[in-house]
Amino acid sequence: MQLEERFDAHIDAGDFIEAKDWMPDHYRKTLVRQISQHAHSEIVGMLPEGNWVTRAPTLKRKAILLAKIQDEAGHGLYLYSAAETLGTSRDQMLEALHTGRAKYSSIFNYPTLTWADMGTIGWLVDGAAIMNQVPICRCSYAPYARAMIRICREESFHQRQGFEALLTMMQHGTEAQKAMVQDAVNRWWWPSIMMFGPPDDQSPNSAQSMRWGIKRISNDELRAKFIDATIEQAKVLGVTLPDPDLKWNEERQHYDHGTIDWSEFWRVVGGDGPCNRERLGARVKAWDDGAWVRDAALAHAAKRAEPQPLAA
Amino acid sequence: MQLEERFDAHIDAGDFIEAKDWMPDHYRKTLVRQISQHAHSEIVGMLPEGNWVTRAPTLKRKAILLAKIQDEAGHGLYLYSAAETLGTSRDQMLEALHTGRAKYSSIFNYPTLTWADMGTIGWLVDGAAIMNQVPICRCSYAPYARAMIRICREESFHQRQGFEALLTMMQHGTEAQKAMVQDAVNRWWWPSIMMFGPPDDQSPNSAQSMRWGIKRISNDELRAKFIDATIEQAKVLGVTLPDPDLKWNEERQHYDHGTIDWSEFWRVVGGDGPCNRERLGARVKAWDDGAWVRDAALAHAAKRAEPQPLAA
Amino acid sequence: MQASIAVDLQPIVQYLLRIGDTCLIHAQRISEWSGHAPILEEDIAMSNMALDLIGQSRAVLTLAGQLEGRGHDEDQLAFLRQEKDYRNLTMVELPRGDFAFTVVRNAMMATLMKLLWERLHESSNAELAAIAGKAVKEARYHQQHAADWVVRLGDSTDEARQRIEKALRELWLYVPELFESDAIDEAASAAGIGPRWTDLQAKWLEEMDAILGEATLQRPDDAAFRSTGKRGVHSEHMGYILAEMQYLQRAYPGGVW
Amino acid sequence: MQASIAVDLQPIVQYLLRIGDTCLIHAQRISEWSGHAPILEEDIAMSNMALDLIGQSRAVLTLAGQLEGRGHDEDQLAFLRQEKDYRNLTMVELPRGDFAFTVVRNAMMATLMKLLWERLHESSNAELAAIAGKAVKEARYHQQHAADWVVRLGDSTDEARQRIEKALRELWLYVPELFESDAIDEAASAAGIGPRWTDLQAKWLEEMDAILGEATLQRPDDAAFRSTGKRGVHSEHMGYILAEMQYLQRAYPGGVW
Repeated sequence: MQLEERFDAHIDAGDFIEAKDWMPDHYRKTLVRQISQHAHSEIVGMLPEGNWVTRAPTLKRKAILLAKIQDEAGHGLYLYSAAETLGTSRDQMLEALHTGRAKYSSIFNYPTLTWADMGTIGWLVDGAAIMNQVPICRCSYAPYARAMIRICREESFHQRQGFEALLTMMQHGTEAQKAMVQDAVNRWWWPSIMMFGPPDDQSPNSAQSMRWGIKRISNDELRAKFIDATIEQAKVLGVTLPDPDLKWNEERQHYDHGTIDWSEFWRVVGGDGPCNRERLGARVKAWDDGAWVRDAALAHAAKRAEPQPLAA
Repeated sequence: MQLEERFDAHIDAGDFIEAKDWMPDHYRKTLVRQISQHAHSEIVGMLPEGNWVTRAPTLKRKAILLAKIQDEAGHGLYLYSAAETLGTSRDQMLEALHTGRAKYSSIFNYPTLTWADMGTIGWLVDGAAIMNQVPICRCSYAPYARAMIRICREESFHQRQGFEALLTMMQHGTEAQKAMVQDAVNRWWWPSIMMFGPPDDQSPNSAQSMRWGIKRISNDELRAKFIDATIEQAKVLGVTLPDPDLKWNEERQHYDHGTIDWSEFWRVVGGDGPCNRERLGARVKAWDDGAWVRDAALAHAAKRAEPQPLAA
Repeated sequence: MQASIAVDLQPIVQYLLRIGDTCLIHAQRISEWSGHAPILEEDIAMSNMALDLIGQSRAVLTLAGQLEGRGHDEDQLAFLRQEKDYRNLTMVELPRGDFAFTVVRNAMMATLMKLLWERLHESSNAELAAIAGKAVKEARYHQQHAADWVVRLGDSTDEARQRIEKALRELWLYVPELFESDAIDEAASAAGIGPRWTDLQAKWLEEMDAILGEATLQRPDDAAFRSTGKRGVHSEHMGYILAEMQYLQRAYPGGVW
Repeated sequence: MQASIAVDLQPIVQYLLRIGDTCLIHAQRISEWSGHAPILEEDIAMSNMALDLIGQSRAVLTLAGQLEGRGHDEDQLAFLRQEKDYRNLTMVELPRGDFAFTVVRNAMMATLMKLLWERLHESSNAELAAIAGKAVKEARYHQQHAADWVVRLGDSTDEARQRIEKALRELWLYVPELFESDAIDEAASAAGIGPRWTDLQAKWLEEMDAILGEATLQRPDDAAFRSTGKRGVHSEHMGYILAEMQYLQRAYPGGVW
């Protein structure tokens, strides 16, 4: 157990673990699960946004949305690469996604029903994602931490763009546009604060992840931080958050919020959210429809690797 | 040759030929070709109109368009039945359509690009079709003549509806709507007057068909009649027909018209019109996609025809 | 002029919009078959069914506009609302799918509508009762036609059976929404306008079981999934349906058609 | 406000609209791949290409609006014209098809655009020359990327080869439109704004032949079919593209986005 002791010592000292270093199996598995889940979230997350590219209302907004989706595909790529350093291939991870064994962020199982959903996803969903991800920039596994630094920088940019898109509509738009923004916020608020996961007392994997420096801050703590920050931003926007119980708690130095409907959360995680079947179906279809392309690329590479026959 | 003499005598006397009567092979073949081509035209003709059902601008117009398309499918059905009395099955005729051996009216190889195309097709295309078809109500082959009587009645109704739809836009619509109507008329005028076929001196099959009482009036004569009638209707509508050479010829007692671009006509007939590939492709796809349905219906009928096993 | 209209949220109007919108959006989907059906007889049948549904939608939307009292006619209601103000069942938004999907959906919807029209025929609103009297005959025919196909396809080849089972599995997810009760239903029921849809459930299941039984098919299990189109929260398909359906009204302000 | 705008028909404006609209509509089609590509790297590549094309379209439409002198900005031109006033090549309207169709179309279009931007870089209009200077680099990359795929798919498995041959056959029908000359081209050429597109044909064929040759593919025969999108008479696909693309601008009059 000398290896494990040395590993624990590294962790305790706040050192980073590199791919070549020894690590416990469970640490490796936990990381593969978390990183691939994060990668899958980027990939599946392209779908609800992709739904509005052809309908974006101006060319500037269309360009911003395309750039964002491109960034997300890029994040997926870094993250799959980071996970691959742990010995699992991208195809294996995708297989787990397509067969339903691997999860992705449940937030992407909600539909994008109006253009304002694009700004709202940027503001709330990316906002919550960043809150979750910034601590991972200090994650004990170095390749993951390095990927997250770059990702968080881009996500912050996306969040600001989303907020700005909403602000433009709220400050300069028509009444119909303002109502569209409020409607989007009403639909995305609760799913967004569920993104931090179940309450700490019901989060079984958290303790070990904390111990290993994979997770740094608890679900409830992150959620509180997010809510506090968002309430101030909502005031700037001029939208109402759909929770009448939000009020400042002097003692906790945080806002109190209303009861979260965890039965909805578990229903969506369990596969019965509004778009679970569509999202996974779209990914599986893209993969299956693309099989001949991947086969052809391999066949071509093999062909070109062979010595060419001489011309007659 | 007694049979042939008797047949000729019937024809000369203006009598009708019924399915059970003896007829020359060439008469039979000519009729199958013409009736099936007419049936195919009804079926293919559903496509350019079907293109606008989901986009019709009011519920009333949507209902009128759906009813018209339903009528056209019905016409296809009568006509296939009439042709079947001559000993060729519907499947054989469809096979000829799908493999490109059989023709359909070339007019349906033009795209429907605006809503005004719906009214214009009713007015001009159905108008020209009626002009072509009314004489066939007196065709020597009785089952065809009977089908045509019913079809012509419905076509007239369609033509009036098309005209009325255009008139509504021209009399009560906005400038943008009036421009839409004029644009549609500009695109459909020349193809419509080509619907009567090539000039008489270049129409090889006409003489025999005339002799047999399948065709009663020549291409150019029908075209002249159509142009004369349409010019008056265009005045009521307030649209300009896109031919600066249209002018009354006192001697002929018909309007003269500009030169028809017969090279375009032959290009479209030959398969290189704007939508030939799409139209035929859509029909073939519908047929191929529906193969399992037709197979299943046959299998079910066979199953139910067998004596059912006794319940255990 | 072609900006969206705001619709009154009074329960009776909402109750009628659920009916009128369901017919309308279902007609949009069915009409996609015109010219593309597996046999010519079905081109006719599908066009005819779409036509009946448009007729029903027109009558009900007109009545909804009258009861609303804001001067909205059938076309303003059909073409100028925002997505969230449509109240159709989510099931009718789903893409047309293959012919198996279409006939299973048609059987489910026609069975529902037949039962609904039967009850609406006794509505305290005479106008609605009259609409229902005509519509119920159409719905009976739609049900018979679709059920015949479900039976025909269900009890035939392996391919057809697989397709129809898949369609049934996918569509069954959207069934709970049909019978979910809420304040709108309660208000309509209390006013004698029409039944709570939940009261149609037992009979609907019985009739569907009869169809599925004859087709030698199993009724799928219920899932926890819940669609919500009736409350105005639609699937992602709806936006595309409306972009297409509303385009001319939006792009030609002040147009007369 | 969201009624359609009327566009000036002066040749130079039309010449620019052909470029800006072709980039725009092509971007619409390519962007349909975002999230649905065969491999993640192609999700990135397709999104990136769409983004470049949107950027090019914005620059050219803005310039077209300035030269037109009616105060139309990029968005009014992109979103508020009637179908017949769009001047894109018909080829870019065709549905995205499979990946073979997409890469063949991309190779054809990028080769055309690269050759066009090279010439526009010498335009008498300094603004257009500057736009072209940036765009030509992007088009070169697009061409390389698409050509690599044409070669990879053309010379690989039987299935891929069949698909790419089918795509090539279908797309080749739309090639003559690319190089058809008319008064608009002549005017642009006379003013030193840009080349007659017909003058690009020889080089385009040469580069395409090189790509097809490396892919071991045959150049298809020419047909008598002629598409006419460049003159504003589009395929039936265009109406659906615009209904979707323009929907928000049409449905939210006076909106600020």
